[in-house]
Amino acid sequence: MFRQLLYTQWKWSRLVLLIICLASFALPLLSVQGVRPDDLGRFDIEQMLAGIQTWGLLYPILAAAAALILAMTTWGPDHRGKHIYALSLPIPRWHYALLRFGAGCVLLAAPVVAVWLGALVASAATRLPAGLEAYPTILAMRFALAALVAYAAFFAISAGTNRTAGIVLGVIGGLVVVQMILLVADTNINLVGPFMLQLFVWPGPLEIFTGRWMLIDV
Amino acid sequence: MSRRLLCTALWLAACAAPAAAQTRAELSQRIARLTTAFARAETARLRADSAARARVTFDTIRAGPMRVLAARSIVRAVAPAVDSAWRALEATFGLSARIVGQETIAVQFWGQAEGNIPFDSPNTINLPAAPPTELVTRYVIQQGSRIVRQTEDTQLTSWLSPQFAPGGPALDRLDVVYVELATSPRSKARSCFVGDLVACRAALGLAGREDPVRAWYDAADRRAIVRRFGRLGGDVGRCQRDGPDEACEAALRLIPPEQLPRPLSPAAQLSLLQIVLDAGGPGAYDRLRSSAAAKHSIEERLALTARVASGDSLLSAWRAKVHAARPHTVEVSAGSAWAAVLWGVVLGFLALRSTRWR
Amino acid sequence: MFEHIDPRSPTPLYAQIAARLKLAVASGELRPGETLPSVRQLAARLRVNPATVVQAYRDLEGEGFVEMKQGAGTFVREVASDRRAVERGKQAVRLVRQMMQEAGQIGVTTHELTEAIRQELGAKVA
Amino acid sequence: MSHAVEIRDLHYRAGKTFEIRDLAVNVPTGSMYGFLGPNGSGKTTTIRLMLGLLRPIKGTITVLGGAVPRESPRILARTGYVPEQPHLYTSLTISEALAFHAAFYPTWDWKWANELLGQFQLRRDQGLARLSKGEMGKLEMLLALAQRPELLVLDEPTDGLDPVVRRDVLTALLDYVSQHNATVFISSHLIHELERICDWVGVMDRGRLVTELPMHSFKSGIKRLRVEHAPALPGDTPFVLLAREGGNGSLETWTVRGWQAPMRQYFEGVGASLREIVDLDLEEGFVELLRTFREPTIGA
Repeated sequence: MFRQLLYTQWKWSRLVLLIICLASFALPLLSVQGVRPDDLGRFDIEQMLAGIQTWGLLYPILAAAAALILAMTTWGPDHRGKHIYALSLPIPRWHYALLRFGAGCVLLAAPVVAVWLGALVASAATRLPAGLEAYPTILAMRFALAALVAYAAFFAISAGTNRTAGIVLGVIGGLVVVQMILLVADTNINLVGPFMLQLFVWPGPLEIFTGRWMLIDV
Repeated sequence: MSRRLLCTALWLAACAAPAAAQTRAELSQRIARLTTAFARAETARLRADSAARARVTFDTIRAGPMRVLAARSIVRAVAPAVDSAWRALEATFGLSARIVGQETIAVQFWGQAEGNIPFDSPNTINLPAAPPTELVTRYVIQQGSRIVRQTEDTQLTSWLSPQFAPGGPALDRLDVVYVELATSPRSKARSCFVGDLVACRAALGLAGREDPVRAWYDAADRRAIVRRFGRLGGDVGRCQRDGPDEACEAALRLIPPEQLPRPLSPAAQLSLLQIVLDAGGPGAYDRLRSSAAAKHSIEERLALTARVASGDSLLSAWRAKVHAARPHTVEVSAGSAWAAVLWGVVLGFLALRSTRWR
Repeated sequence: MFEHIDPRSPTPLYAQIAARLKLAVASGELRPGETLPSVRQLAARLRVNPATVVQAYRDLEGEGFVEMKQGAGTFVREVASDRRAVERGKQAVRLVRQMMQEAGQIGVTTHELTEAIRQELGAKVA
Repeated sequence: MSHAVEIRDLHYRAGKTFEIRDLAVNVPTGSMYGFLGPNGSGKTTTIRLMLGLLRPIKGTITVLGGAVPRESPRILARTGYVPEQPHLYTSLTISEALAFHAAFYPTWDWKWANELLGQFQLRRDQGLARLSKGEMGKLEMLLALAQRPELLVLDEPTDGLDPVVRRDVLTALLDYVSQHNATVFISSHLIHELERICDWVGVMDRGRLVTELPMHSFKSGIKRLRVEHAPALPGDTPFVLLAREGGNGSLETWTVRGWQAPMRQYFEGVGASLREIVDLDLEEGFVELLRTFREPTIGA
């Protein structure tokens, strides 16, 4: 049963998954282009680290994009068929959603492995000055965790009914509007600020995205 | 303090002028005339202040030998800060902390009832209205340690960074020092990082009388520093245009030695000092000050204070400690990893419960 | 054989099938001992509910025209010739009744009807 | 006689426009139950409620002995469903769709599936997106049959298909039913087809069940009578008078329900004479029934 669900999901997303895997493999290689001694034979390390850091911003974006696209291809066909087929299958609904989620995670492993391989190749291919080290596996693990969180979030949103999605967006919209009014009335009560902050601080879901996405660092 | 800044500004202005037209003698004549004029203005100001001060009431807060003047309305706020400041000074400087009693410190808050009091004390701290106690403490400590360190011997003072004060910045941040060592473009810092103790000695400025332009940098460093100057003629221009190393050296000599950028930041020196004081235990700073008479090099004095056999073992101990403090910048902490997995499961579970299925 | 099975007629399908089979047996179309098509084949060919075919076969068995052997299928039984004559008589009576009903609907009196029959029979006899 | 499907006072509302109120349906096990009703009468909704695809507000639904929606997974495993609109993943090929479907049904029969593939002349590697309406209809039936269900719920399986495809689909269905004693619940507008194969009839209109009878008693029960000198007020009649139209002169046409032969004496009793009894086939009976069900009859 799981194999068939995985097969259908793979068939729906294989093209875009290939593109994502290529991007995931290429990203680490691109990020280490700047790691070269300058004309004086010296390593301008601040410059290199800054370069790697700017490249590093693409990892979370790629993880989120991969997760979003996978979640959409997971639920796309079911949405179009108004879930009749899924409902007529003889397994409880939570079981079906669980299998879909599992299949998505398995497919998500492809870009993660691609990033890992890209990072391994990149770190093997560059001569590092003393003091700097490459962290391919940690980068891949961080990428995997970020992708997992993003996939779970998008999976839940696209599995939810338009009603729940509407409610969630309504709440967020309401908060922003209230925040605007508060700003206009120049009281310095800040509703959205701390809430947003909590998202990115430790127990928050998006904390994994805020780490240092650096293939090479001190 | 301000006099010193004035001199350096004049020096820089002088060097910037075309070197062929001005000899060194003319330059020093002009500076002497300016400083005498400045001194005459200073004495006039002091006489005016003392007349105004007589009319205003203020108190003296005492903590150990320390005497702090403050207007009556702010005494209640300043007193606790003075106590904790004195405790910090005593903890770091040991007996030498008593020197702080030689001068009075004045504290004023912005907008205090008595208005601005022209204290005659050279250590006047002007703070914003109702500052937090830690802020008052920090400023009082800084003034206190400045008084104590005024009487340090020139060898120690020239080596020790002016920022050194109890509870000062980056005293125990070895990881920051590690990052600096690992990523510094200066060759001496890099070879120190790799393990060359001689480079560490030069980078930390412990090499005694040597000529900094040659000792602190190699050719590439010198060129890199000069390149950061503006577009100038003479030696600077030639060095910038990949001229011989001598041009870069000449360019650097134009800058007074104490203004030259050290291979390692004060944070590195402070971390070394911290290790010395910790190793030396109570009264370490006193021993450091008293060892001035024995004509040792600064390195030997530090080793003596830290009760360590030789400078090299001190440096290698320091280097080992820095390496041990390597920050795990990139690692995914177990906490955030588990949080991510947990969020994955929770959000996934949300999808399972979704009411989409009606 | 089952061209004019009409699902829309009021008589139920199983009765129509049974009557048609009885006619076939009576008229000798189905020789004794022959096997009837299986329920599955007949239902598929006529596109009727298999239960209908089963019921038709059971009626015929009730009236002694066929014999259902478990697993081997349904066989036409040896029917005495007078039974067949009686059966043919019943069919004739049914046809006449149907004709009279249709005549009543279109206003033909019984006299005109018998006149037409005699004429038709006369033409055939002559 | 146990029922494969039992629905008791079912109440369901979708939005404000449409409502099913205290519906009761009983489908005898092993029967072929024809489910008639005009468009928009709630047939598809009833079927979805029956399969647990929708949740009723009130009412109990028991299918194959299990309570829907609590035990619907186990029930759906023994039920073949052909929806009104094709509901399969169109991005798959036929063999992929089969493999996917088979993975969910333990009673799946590959031999029978391949046999049907041959019968229906469906090519395995054809993409579902490019199937014609007929081929898709055949595939849906194939999927439903190949899982050897005990209950087949067919929502207008052959509507809109050409006669050849309809014939293939029906023969396959009958072929299956004759081998396994399965219950078939079929909703359709092709009344002649239902007349042919169904032995039970249920009629639904505007969310309520009009009647539920064996096919034979449904058809024989509805007659059109030519009556002469009919009394103005029929009084209490042994049958249900559905409609009454004045024909030419004194000849009237009555449409009745629940007619039995001995009811002739009623006419002698009221001084009328029953000129003729016209039999109605399922379609006419259905139309008459619905026509009168919507506007209350004159007499009643």
